[in-house]
Order: sequence, then C-alpha cells, then structure tokens
Amino acid sequence: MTPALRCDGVWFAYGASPAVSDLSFSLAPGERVALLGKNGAGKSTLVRLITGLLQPAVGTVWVGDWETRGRRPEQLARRVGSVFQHADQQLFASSIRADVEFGPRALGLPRAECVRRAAAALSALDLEPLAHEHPYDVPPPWRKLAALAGALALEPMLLVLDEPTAGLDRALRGLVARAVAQRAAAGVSVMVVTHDLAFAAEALDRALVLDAGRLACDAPLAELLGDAARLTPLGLVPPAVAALSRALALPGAPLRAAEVARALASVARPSRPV
Amino acid sequence: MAGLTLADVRFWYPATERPALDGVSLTVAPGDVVAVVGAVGAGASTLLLVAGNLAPRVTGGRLEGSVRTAPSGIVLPTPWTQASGMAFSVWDEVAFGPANLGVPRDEIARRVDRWLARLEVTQVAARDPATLSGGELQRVILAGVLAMEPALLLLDEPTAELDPAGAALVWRLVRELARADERCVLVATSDLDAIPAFATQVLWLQHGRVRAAGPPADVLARDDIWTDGPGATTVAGLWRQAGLAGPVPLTVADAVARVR
Amino acid sequence: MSGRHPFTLLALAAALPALAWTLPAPWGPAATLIVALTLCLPAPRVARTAFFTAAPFWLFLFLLHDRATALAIALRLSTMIASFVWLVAILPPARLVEALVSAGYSVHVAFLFAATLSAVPALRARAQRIVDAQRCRGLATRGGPLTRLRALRALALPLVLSALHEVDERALALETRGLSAGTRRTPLAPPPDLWVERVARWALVAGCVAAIVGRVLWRV
Amino acid sequence: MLTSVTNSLRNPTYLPFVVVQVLVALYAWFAARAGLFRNLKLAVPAGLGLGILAAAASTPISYKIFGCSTSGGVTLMTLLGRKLGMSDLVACAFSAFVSDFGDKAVTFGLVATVLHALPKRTAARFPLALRSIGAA
Repeated sequence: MTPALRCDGVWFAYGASPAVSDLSFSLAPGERVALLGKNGAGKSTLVRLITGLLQPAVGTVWVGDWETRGRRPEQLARRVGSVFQHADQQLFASSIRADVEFGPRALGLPRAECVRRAAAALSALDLEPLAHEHPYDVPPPWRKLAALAGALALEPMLLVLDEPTAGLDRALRGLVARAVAQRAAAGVSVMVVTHDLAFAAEALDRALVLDAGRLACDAPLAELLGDAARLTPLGLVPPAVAALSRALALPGAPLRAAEVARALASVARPSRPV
Repeated sequence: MAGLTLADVRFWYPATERPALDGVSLTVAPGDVVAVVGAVGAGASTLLLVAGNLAPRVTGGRLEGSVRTAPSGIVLPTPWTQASGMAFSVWDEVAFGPANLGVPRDEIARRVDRWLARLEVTQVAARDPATLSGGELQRVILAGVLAMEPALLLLDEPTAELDPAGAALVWRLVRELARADERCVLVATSDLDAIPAFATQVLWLQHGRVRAAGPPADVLARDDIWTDGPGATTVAGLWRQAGLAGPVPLTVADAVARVR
Repeated sequence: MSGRHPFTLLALAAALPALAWTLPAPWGPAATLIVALTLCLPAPRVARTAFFTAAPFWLFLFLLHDRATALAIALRLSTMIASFVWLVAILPPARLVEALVSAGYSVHVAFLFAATLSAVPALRARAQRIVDAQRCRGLATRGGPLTRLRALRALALPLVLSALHEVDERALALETRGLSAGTRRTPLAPPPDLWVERVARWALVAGCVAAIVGRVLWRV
Repeated sequence: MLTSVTNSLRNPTYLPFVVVQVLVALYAWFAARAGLFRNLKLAVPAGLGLGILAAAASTPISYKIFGCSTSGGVTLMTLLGRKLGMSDLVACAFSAFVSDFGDKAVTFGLVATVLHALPKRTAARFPLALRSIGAA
C-alpha cells in the first residue's frame, strides 16, 4: 500500500545553511504523527515542502503517488489539507459555512458535493450552530476551528496541521482530537506540528523529532513522552498524563486518558477500599 | 487597601443585548494571584478589561456597578497586535511603556535590563521586534508591561504562544511577582494544569456570572466543574474517570501521595 | 555625517531638490547633483541604488524632449532621487522618532509616522502568509483575468478584515503602555543638537528662499 | 497620504504625488457619504470618475517635475500622444489618463466588496462605512 507521505533524502536551504537536511521517512495511511522540535529545527520548512509551497533542492517528497516537484500547492490541495499558524487570518466569507466551502469550490467540485463536504466538516467539529455566523463575529478559538474545518472539507488523504490547539481550551482541544481520530480511522494520515503534548498523548501515535533540520528521532509517542530527559532539550515537558503514568509505574505506560484511568483504578483501588 | 474591588458589575459591549458580565463581585488583595477560568465567551477576557479600566473607557459599551482598581497593565493573547509599532529594537519596545510614563532615563535602563533578564530575552535585545518568533515576542511584550511596574497585572492567556518551557517560566514568574512585589495578578487561562502551581484563588465564570470562587483545592476539586464547566487539572480528571473516591488530587505529586 | 541631528539631515535632503528646481539650469541642478552624489559616495550601496533609480529617467527624458530641457529635468530629478535615497539610508526611523519626541512634537505625530513604517513590512508578510494558505486550499493564482481577480479578492478581503479586527487589541495595547498617559514622554536617545547644526539648518532655508526670490526677480 | 510617503521610501518618485493622494482621499470621503459603495454598479463608475480626477491632478505635477517621464509606459504614451498631433501638455495628460484610468475603478470595486464583507460587530464601529453602503 503506497504510503500517504514519503520523504526521500530531502534537502532544502533558504540561504547557505540547510534548513532541512537528508530527511527520509514515510507515513502509512491512517497513521497519526506528532512533528516535534525546537523553533528553527525545520518543522515549518518541512510543512511547506509537503504542501508544495517549497520545492526540495535535493530528494523527493511523495504525496501518495504524486511527486510534489512540479506541482503547485493549489493542485496538491486535492490530497494535502493544511492548516497553518494564525489560520484564522485567512477567513473572509460572510459566513463560516461559506468559508468552509471555499476549498471544495476552488477545487472545482460540483455544488452539491461542496455543500455535503462542508456540512460533514462542520459537524465533525460541532460548528453547525455557528455555521451562519460571520467568521469575525465569533470568538477567536471558534474561528480557528472554522479554519480547520476548511481543511477537513478538502477530504484529503493527508492532513498537515501546524499548532491546531494553540489558544484552545480543553473542550475545543477535545473536538480537534475527535476529528483527527475520525479522519485517521477513515484512512487519512495526519501530521501535527505541536508543543501541546497533552493533545499529542491523547490523539497521536508516533513522534518525529527534528533537530537542526535532521530527523533526530522517530519513535512511538508512548516511549518519548514519559522520558523528561529526552524532552527537555526540545523545550518540551512530559504532559501530566505521561508523568502520572511514569510516577505510578502504571503497567504498559498507557497514554490515552481512558487507559490511564483504568490502570490508575486498578493500582489505587486495592489499597483503599471504597 | 490597594488592590481590586468589583461590586455587582454588569457590562455590555457596544451594540449587543446580552451582558458580557452579569453581576460579578470580586476582591483581590496585593499578593493574590487569581486564575479566571471558564468556557470561551464566559467573560474572562472582559473581566480583565473591566479590571484594567479599559472597558468601557477604550472598548466602548455600558457598565453598571462599581469598580475600584489600581494602576494596571494588561497583556493580551495576541503578541503581534501588542507591539508598539514605534520601537525598532526589543530594548526600545520594552522601554516604550516607562518612557510614556515619563520615567527618568537611567531608571528606564535599569528596569528594561532587569525585565529582559527575568523573561530570558536579553539575547534578542537588539533585534527588531518584527523578526521575533511568537514565543519571544510574547515574553518581550510581558517584559514591556512589567517594566511599567503596575500594581495590578492582567494576563489574558499569557502562554498561548509559548512552548511548555516558556510557559513554565511565565507561571514561575507570576508566582514570584505576586509574593515578592506585593502585586495583584489576574490571569485568564485555559492551562488548568498550571493553576495549582501559581494561583492563590480560582474564579470560575459562566455566562458572565461567578459560578464559584475560592482556593484552587476547593474550586478545582468540585465535580460540577467537569460536568458543567471547563474541567480541572488532568490528574483530577483521571482520578474522577477512574471512579476513585475521597479528596481529589490535583497534581501528579498529590496523586502519588494518595496512592502510596 | 550619520551622527548629525535628524532635522539637519532632513533639511539638507529637502534643500538640495528645492535648490535644484529653483537655480537656473544647467549649472544649478548640476551643482546640487554633485553635492547629492558626494553625500552618497561613502556608501556604495546607496550610490548604486540612486544610480539605478535615476538612470531610466535620463533615457525617457532624452526620448521626450530636446537636449537642453531633458538635461535640466534629468539633473533635477537625479538630485531629488540621490538626496532622498541618501536620507533613507542614513537616517534610521528610530532616530527621527526620537528627534521628533525630544523636540516636543506630540508622541502621536511620531507614532503615526513610525507605526506606518513598521506596519508595511508586517502587512506584507501577512499578505504572503494568506496567499500561501489560500493556495493550500485550492486557490489558483495564475490564469485568466477572472482567476486573478478571484485570487485578489481571496487575498485582499482576509488581509483587511483581519487587520480591521485587530484595531481594538492594538488600541488596548497602546492604552495600557501609556501612549495617551498625558505625561511628557522621556526621549530614550535624544540626538545631540549643536547650535552649529541649528545655524546650518537656518542657512539652508535662507538659501532656498534666496534662490526662489532670485528666480522670481530674475525671471521678471 | 501615508501610503504614498511610505511608497516613496522605496521609490522617491512617488513623493511629489502626495498632493494627488489628498484629492483621492477627499473624493473617497464624498463617495462614501453619498453611499456610492452600495453596489458595484455605483462603485466602479465612481472609481472611473476618480481616475479622471486623479489623472487631471497628476498631469501638471508629472509635466512640470518629471517632464512626463514618470515611467516607461507613461513615456511611450506621451510619445504616442505627440505622434497623434497633441501638444506636450495634452500628450502628458493623455498618458496620465491612460495609465491611471483602470486602477481606480478596480480599487473602488474592491473597496465595495470589502465594505460588504464587514462583520456586524466591526461595521457597527465605523458609521461612515455603514453609510457608504447605504446601510446606515
């Protein structure tokens, strides 16, 4: 099965020093990856290479069986749905529904298909009640979700999200996690650039760590998130769920809230009769 | 007594019928750090604007009830809108506030260097603010407000643009500020896990009204904050999800103590 | 030269073109151009910019007019371009803002000037980000006039809406940082203003007035 | 006006045209008060009107200061005008009109679209904006 995303020895440099050097990895359909690294490690460069905004100097980026070289972002948008930082600044339609429809309509899809996709994307993020509102008449966190819905509406094979949970509260982060899980279950591969390790623990499986443009680590999140020693140099801190899991040495080092709660119950209950 | 006192405050934004604040009473003494929590649109940001004498004075709208406040400084969650636009170096950006207050130049220099160091942004002092990352700019803006030595500090999602290490630095600083400099701090935040470490009080707002107020151990341990509110710390949530009884631990350390 | 008071630099950069247009051609504008070029020479980059900005005009003018008229206009234009390019290179906006503030101009005047300068690069960067983001959701930017118009709309609207929406937050930020505190602002680095420079400035103004009066009398 | 000053930092030839910008601002203010941005059918012709006014205002500046050589295009247009038997000044006006004719109309069309796209809360803060689209 061809991977949703594959990088083969990818190099890119803005000036003299390479921003991204010799990157090789691949994402299977349905896989959920956290892209971690300090500022300037090359995360946004990689995102721009995947979306076609940049072309690799050396090496190739494959989205399914499409090579990004020679294809423009508006063509790759059929397969790559991306949400950048400050995505709420790109909204402009008179209602959130109309803005979410912008992507499908720009791809030239038939009217009915655009309406269906927009409705599906809006309900995936509980945005239906606000669908008629003007994007700038709703609080910024909801506007950020509307931008995410715009990418979901493209129904791509690969989602690339840059800090999708920045500025969102627990409830809205839960909506993003649910939408990511749903899309992944349907075979979409998801890459999320994030510092929010609580979200990563809940919604993602694997971690790709960039350090000065190189792939420093490619490991399951469970292995990385409990290990403060490996996170600190990246400016990251183990999320509470991983810290608790490790502090109580819960069997299997679970990360998802449900699993940790079950393990916690088994560890705590016998010593404290209810 | 310096500090902040709100008595039955109601506030409407211009051209809106529903009040953003609907009868809020609150007292904050120097040294207090109040974490304001609530769903998006519950009124936390508005409370900070009212406490900072910015609403209705700058935002417009209508206010009822009484507000007694101290000289204050506010930091909004969008650092790119908070830069003065008049400073072409980070040093000048931090000096912008005190300069406008007419503080003598040598005192400005002392303050700027002190706050650049405490926010760990001394290394970008000569750079143009427009070239900074979101996280660096957020700390520069915070330094710029702190350099004005406000008696009341208002922080609206101060860690929105920061990575966890940057956020930990800001939360540590907030606790030190309140205790050492006898300052009042009001923080609107959705980073519930950090609250036990820096807050002396928690204020839970819902639809512009105070749903609960008190020390973190009380407010964050309530059951209805989960069912009908923004929830509490992750550990409290896991403890509740595990169906365990007894006083709810808020932090990992609490939980470890309870289980051992 | 760069150590001089900003107002002196401004006066010089304004006087040269004024003299160029008032002194009779061709020796008048030729003299002012030589002065402007000597100012630019120490910085090769400035001299190069001035040259490449002015060069096309010489070509156009000699196409349009007879030799004498073309020469006169070309010399005057080149003086203006050279002195202005020199001013922009030698006078960092921050120093001009400081000079305005310490000369007692209201901080709002200085703010309006500086804020516009810093807003331009910021909005240009945001425009680029918005275009990139729109292209990543299918917006075609190359193609027929209809496509380009639709692309323009998908860039201009979000740029204006997001900027307008931030007006409140910017106003709050300036308010909390004491911009309208009413107290007299402390200049951070007041440029030293020697009496010599003040005299030089008045001399330049007097020179321009004399040139204008001379031109009117001489022409009459 | 601030735009043309800022533009002139990059290309000093904009500076003398600051005066024209004052006229553009006044014209736009009148157009807004008259509600000419109510729809594109009104806004675009209003933009054409401004195009003519701007060309008329910039001609003397272009002629006196630049000898009508503000850009390659303008120079060619002036030469063409001369070929068609126009005097120097008329040829200069002709070139200013041709180069300036379209863009003000497009700008007004874009402004009308933006004004109509304003959200309620933001529009409520700018009464002149509401009046200009006939909604006040």
